[in-house]
Amino acid sequence: MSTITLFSASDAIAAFLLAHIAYVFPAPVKGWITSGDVVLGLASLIFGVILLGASMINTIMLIWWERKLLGRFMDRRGAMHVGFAGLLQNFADGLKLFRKDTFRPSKADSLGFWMSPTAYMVTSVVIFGILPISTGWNGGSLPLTLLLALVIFSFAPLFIFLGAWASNNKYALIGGMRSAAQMIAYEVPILLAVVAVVVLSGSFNLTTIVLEQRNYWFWAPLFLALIVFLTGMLAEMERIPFDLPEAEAELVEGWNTEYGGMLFAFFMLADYVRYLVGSILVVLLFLGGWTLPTYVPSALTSFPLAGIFWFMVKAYLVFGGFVWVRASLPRIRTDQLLRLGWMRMVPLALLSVVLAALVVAAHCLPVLGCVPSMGG
Amino acid sequence: MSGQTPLPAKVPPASAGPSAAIADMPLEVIGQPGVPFVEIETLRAREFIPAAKEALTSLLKEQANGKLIRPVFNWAGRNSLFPLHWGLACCAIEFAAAFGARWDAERFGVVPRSSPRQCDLLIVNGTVTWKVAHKLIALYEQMPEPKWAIAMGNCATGGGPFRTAYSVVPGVDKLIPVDVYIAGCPPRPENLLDGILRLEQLIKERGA
Amino acid sequence: MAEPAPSPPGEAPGTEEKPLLWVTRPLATAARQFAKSLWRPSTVIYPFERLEDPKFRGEVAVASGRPIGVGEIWDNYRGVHALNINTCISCNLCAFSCPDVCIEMVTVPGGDPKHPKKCPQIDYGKCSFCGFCSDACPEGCLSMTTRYELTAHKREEMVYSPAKMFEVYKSKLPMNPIRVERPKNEDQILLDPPICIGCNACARDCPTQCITMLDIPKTTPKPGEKVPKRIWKEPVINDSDCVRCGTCISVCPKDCLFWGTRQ
Amino acid sequence: MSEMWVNMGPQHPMTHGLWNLRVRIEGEVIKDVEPEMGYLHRGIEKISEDRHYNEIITLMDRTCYVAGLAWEQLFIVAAEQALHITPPERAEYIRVLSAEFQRIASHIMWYAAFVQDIGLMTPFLYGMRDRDLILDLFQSYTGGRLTYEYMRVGGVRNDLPLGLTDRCRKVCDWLMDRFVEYDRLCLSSTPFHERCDGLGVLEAPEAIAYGVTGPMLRSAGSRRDLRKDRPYSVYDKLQFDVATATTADVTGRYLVRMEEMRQAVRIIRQCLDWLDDHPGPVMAAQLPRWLGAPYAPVGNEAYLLKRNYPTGVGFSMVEEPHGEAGAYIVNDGGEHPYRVKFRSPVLINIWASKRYLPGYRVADIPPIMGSVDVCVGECDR
Amino acid sequence: MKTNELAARLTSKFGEGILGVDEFPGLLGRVRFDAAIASKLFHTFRDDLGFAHLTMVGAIDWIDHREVFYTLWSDADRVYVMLSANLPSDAPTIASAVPVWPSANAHEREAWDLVGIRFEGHPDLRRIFMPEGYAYHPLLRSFKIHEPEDLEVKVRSE
Repeated sequence: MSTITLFSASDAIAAFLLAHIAYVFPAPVKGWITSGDVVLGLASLIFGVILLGASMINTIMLIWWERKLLGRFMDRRGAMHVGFAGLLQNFADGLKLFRKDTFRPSKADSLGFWMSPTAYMVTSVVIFGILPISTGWNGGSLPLTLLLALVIFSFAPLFIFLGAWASNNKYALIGGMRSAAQMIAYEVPILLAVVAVVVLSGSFNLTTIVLEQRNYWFWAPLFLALIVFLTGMLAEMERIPFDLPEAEAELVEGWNTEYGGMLFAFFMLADYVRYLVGSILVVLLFLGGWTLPTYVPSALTSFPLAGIFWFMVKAYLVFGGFVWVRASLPRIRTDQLLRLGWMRMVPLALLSVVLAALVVAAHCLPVLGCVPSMGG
Repeated sequence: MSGQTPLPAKVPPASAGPSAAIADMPLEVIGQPGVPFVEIETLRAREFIPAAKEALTSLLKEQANGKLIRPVFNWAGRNSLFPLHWGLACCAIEFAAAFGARWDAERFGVVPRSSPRQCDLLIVNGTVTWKVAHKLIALYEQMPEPKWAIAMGNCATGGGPFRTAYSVVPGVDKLIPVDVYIAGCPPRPENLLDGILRLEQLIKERGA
Repeated sequence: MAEPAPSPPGEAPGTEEKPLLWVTRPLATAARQFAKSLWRPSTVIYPFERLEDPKFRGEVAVASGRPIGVGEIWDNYRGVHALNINTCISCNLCAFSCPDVCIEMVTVPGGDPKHPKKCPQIDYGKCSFCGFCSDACPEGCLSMTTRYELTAHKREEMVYSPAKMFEVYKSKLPMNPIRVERPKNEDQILLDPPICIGCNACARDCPTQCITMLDIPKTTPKPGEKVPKRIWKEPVINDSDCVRCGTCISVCPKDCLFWGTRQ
Repeated sequence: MSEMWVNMGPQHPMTHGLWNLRVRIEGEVIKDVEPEMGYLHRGIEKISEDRHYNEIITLMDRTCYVAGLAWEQLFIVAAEQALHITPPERAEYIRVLSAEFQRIASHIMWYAAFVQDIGLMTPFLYGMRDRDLILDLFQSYTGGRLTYEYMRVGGVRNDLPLGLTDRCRKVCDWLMDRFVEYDRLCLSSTPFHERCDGLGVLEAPEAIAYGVTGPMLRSAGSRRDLRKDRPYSVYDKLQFDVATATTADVTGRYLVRMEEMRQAVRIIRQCLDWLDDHPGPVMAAQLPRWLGAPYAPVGNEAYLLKRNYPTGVGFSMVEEPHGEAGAYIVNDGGEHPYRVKFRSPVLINIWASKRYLPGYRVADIPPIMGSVDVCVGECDR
Repeated sequence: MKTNELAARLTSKFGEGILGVDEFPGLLGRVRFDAAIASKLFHTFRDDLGFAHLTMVGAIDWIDHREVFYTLWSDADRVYVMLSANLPSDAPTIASAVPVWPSANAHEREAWDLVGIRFEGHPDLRRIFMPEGYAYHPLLRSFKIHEPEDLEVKVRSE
């Protein structure tokens, strides 16, 4: 395969590095160092570091993007004085938070208090790692990537609730409970919407799902599922109008009330990684991933890293849509949120599954002359 | 797919060492049994290790002098001041106006947070009474280091028009250390921004 | 108790707003604002642009989408005080009229040793910028400028000495132009002649020098009464020059001066 | 979860100021509330006893910092009654103009804070932006953005500058457009109605029993407005309607305030027309200087000695943006009032939360308390 | 209703308890009453005369005695009336108006806090503005405002 993939690139880097490091060691060690296992190990490490770095930089750019967009929605400018157009603002924020005192309230549970932000962060980054972003950037091309991503995505309430309970604060506890209830409630419609996509594409592998969208993107036939998925994602991501766990007006800062410094930065970054992951999932499942429609001139799709570029443009635009919603809607209440989830979203999602099945059936009808696109 | 991509069998010695002999030698030969250990590599190692050591020492020295990482953190700290979202009295309205569309304090990275754990700037925007004084101190103590305090307006600075009253603390500097005072009753939002810029200057000079 | 009645119709449309397709209208409103503020949000980039700049006034501001210039008639703003030391007459009126008692009269060089020249020193940690002092200043030497930035690292820096305020004056900032008219029927300072001992204290301390001690022909002493061996003098106050500061009343040892209206 | 007491305040985003709402909750349902005040008690009534009448005006701006001119008017009406002074008519019109602009500014401030409570962030900035225009107008003739020190016993400090009325008209037109935008962002959105409809219901008889006034009372259908019922200043010469709603809930209060802003624009336009046609003095002609002059060197004790002071009492109730504010001034014949007593509508409106909060959920506290329009400065004084 | 009508009605009902009904600028009148009949008078005003709204309760310290005043609003007559009672300085006690008008709750707590009037029958007569345990009633004339310098000394010593 001639294309450079992320893993082959990190492999090359590892081999290159090891070959040079090997200079300074005597022969037996040298031989071991340049052997395949070590190269593979180092390559995995580099692979991980690249993913981590990419997720962090993307996250920070996402925060910048949200602040600038939100500023324009609000008739103001947003961060603009630190770095060009405020690009360095979030790096400053991050560095500052890492340097600040990190302390645990005296009555908080030590293990839970320290563990939950770390675990929340790790799981969020892992999802980013396994999602394909282009044909080359393909972390875990497992047959069931989609399921794996959603499973890890739903770990979050556990850690949030753990952290909220451990901080021994009433606001945090209420926020954690709301968060858990809300995330669990919206798993169902999200999964049903995903089932619609799976029915249409016939695979749980995200790469296959993207490739299945070469003729048409799935948002058109599965518009209902897209709506359900977007709503569910808003709820899973705890953004306005569903940001009840962090509802500032009643619960100070929600479940991270007692967190400060680095741990707060972990929560914040992990949140934005989740926003990124949510946007990426929307792009993968409904907006054709890294592909562009065929009528787009090939000059736009043939430059290096074009796949990643267009994918990120789509993901940031989707996130811009989330920001738009945040700028214009109020927060709703827990009971209304749950009612919306169970009474509206689940039936809609079921309906969209039926629609997807109908579309597949239409494909199979020889009358229409379409080729069934099952398999993969 | 990429996950199953086999290891590249041969890595071409694209940019090899300085020695021509080494550069010409195929890479996998080095370190194979039977190939003699080349003296020049040892020399390179001997050169490399003290050089690396020296570089590391100088780095550590610079770090100890506060020239390496501290300026970066200082830059970060002064450019992202999170004030506590707390309105005391009249100045709180101008405090809010400073975050409104016209002045937009977020341009400087000033974002109010509601929880003192996540803040590093306490803007005392209004009259402090004895009844709330201990709560103010508690909030200040809940903020993690490094932290700063701004006394915004006359009431926080010196009690203002109410300093003769029985219930008012005549100046918040009696309770917590104040870094910057802002005059005005209430100060214009520009004045608040000016105070924040002045605090940034102070952090830059004083280091923190 | 009044019985419930429906809300009367307002003048403007918009009160009948009803939800349309859940959330479309708020989304559209936000998007419209987004498009409007894409190129020029209403933010004033403060340290680089200032509201009192000409670009935020008048027609220029209107052209950029605002209904009125943001900094219209900025000169009326009550900011930091400017003091013209040269014309200050040390009348204490500013200190007396200050509701927050933040003005202290301090000695400045320039007076004679007997009557040191005193000018106001303002503690901005107490001043509430009400403008009573500049309204009260009879000579117009203490006025408020449009300067609003005043920050300090130390509490002591918040105290502005006369010299510091003179520097503000010399920086030629626009002054607050509104002058308050004096009322037509001001109270005057009257004398209770029988009590006056002619001690000259009032004339000595009068900041405007509007009190002159004039010889008063005393009535013929009654037989047996001792006539003091000195010239009787009585203060005569020039009403047009008097600034009504009340200094003479406070220095009068015999309390023979009082407020009133001359018939 | 069993019952527990939660302290909301004094540092809490919901409170909009320094007060503490202690809430007893069971799960998420409110069982009982206990408002705690006094965190901003600045002893204004006591300080006023040692201040000259004109000096108390500087305190009035700070008593209610979102409606300074309304409180100045409240005090001035009572003080003029206590001192037997009649201001010129032009001054009265300027006062009404200022008070109505202040009403709009205060309601916009309320709107900005309220929508933030229910999670809408954008209108907060729109509100602050539009309020700044009104503050610009205030600054152009009073010299202050928030603390004006403009009204004096016997009139106002200075006349309106040239061209101000035109600018006021432009701002009025602009504001009328913005009100439509506010409604689009709130009334047109289903989540807003889901969040606010039927919350914090306080029917009129209970509202009156609990002393609740202002938009909260009018939202229950009562047509009570002191500007109509007991006209002070020149309100009897102006045309306007009393804004009411029938639902007595959060949405009703929203509707009442929005309509009040439109009515205030209507009043302002009438005032502007009158002011254009009737130039004249803005300060009463026959004023002893110590009393009614724009300034008085009252720090000098000698200045105040040996004068003949009138005696009297002054009582005024004013329809302030938050509700009915009252002032009672006892003048026993001195340079200072003997006793000044203010009635704060906010104190009572918050106090009645014991009646209208229990039964709802914790998530409903921000919209309900936000709809009260809390200004702690005047509540604690 | 006119002031003299009110006076006639009240005097016929309470007799000695009403000490006088004065003209008061801008109000229907000021009813001076004996503190002993307070509770009955409140009921009369609310039930018979239609003053459903209690707007203000305040107190004045006249050094030799203290005065409590209530202002009431009638929706039907659109008029305010003021009730006032003199209480002795050493035992300033009067019946609470809370059973009649619940809105009196906060007002009476304020009057207790600042002027030291005791309202009997008040459900929860605590300080409202000053912290619990504060020793003074600040609006009494005997309570002098601190000089700020005194306070600074106090702060430093703490």
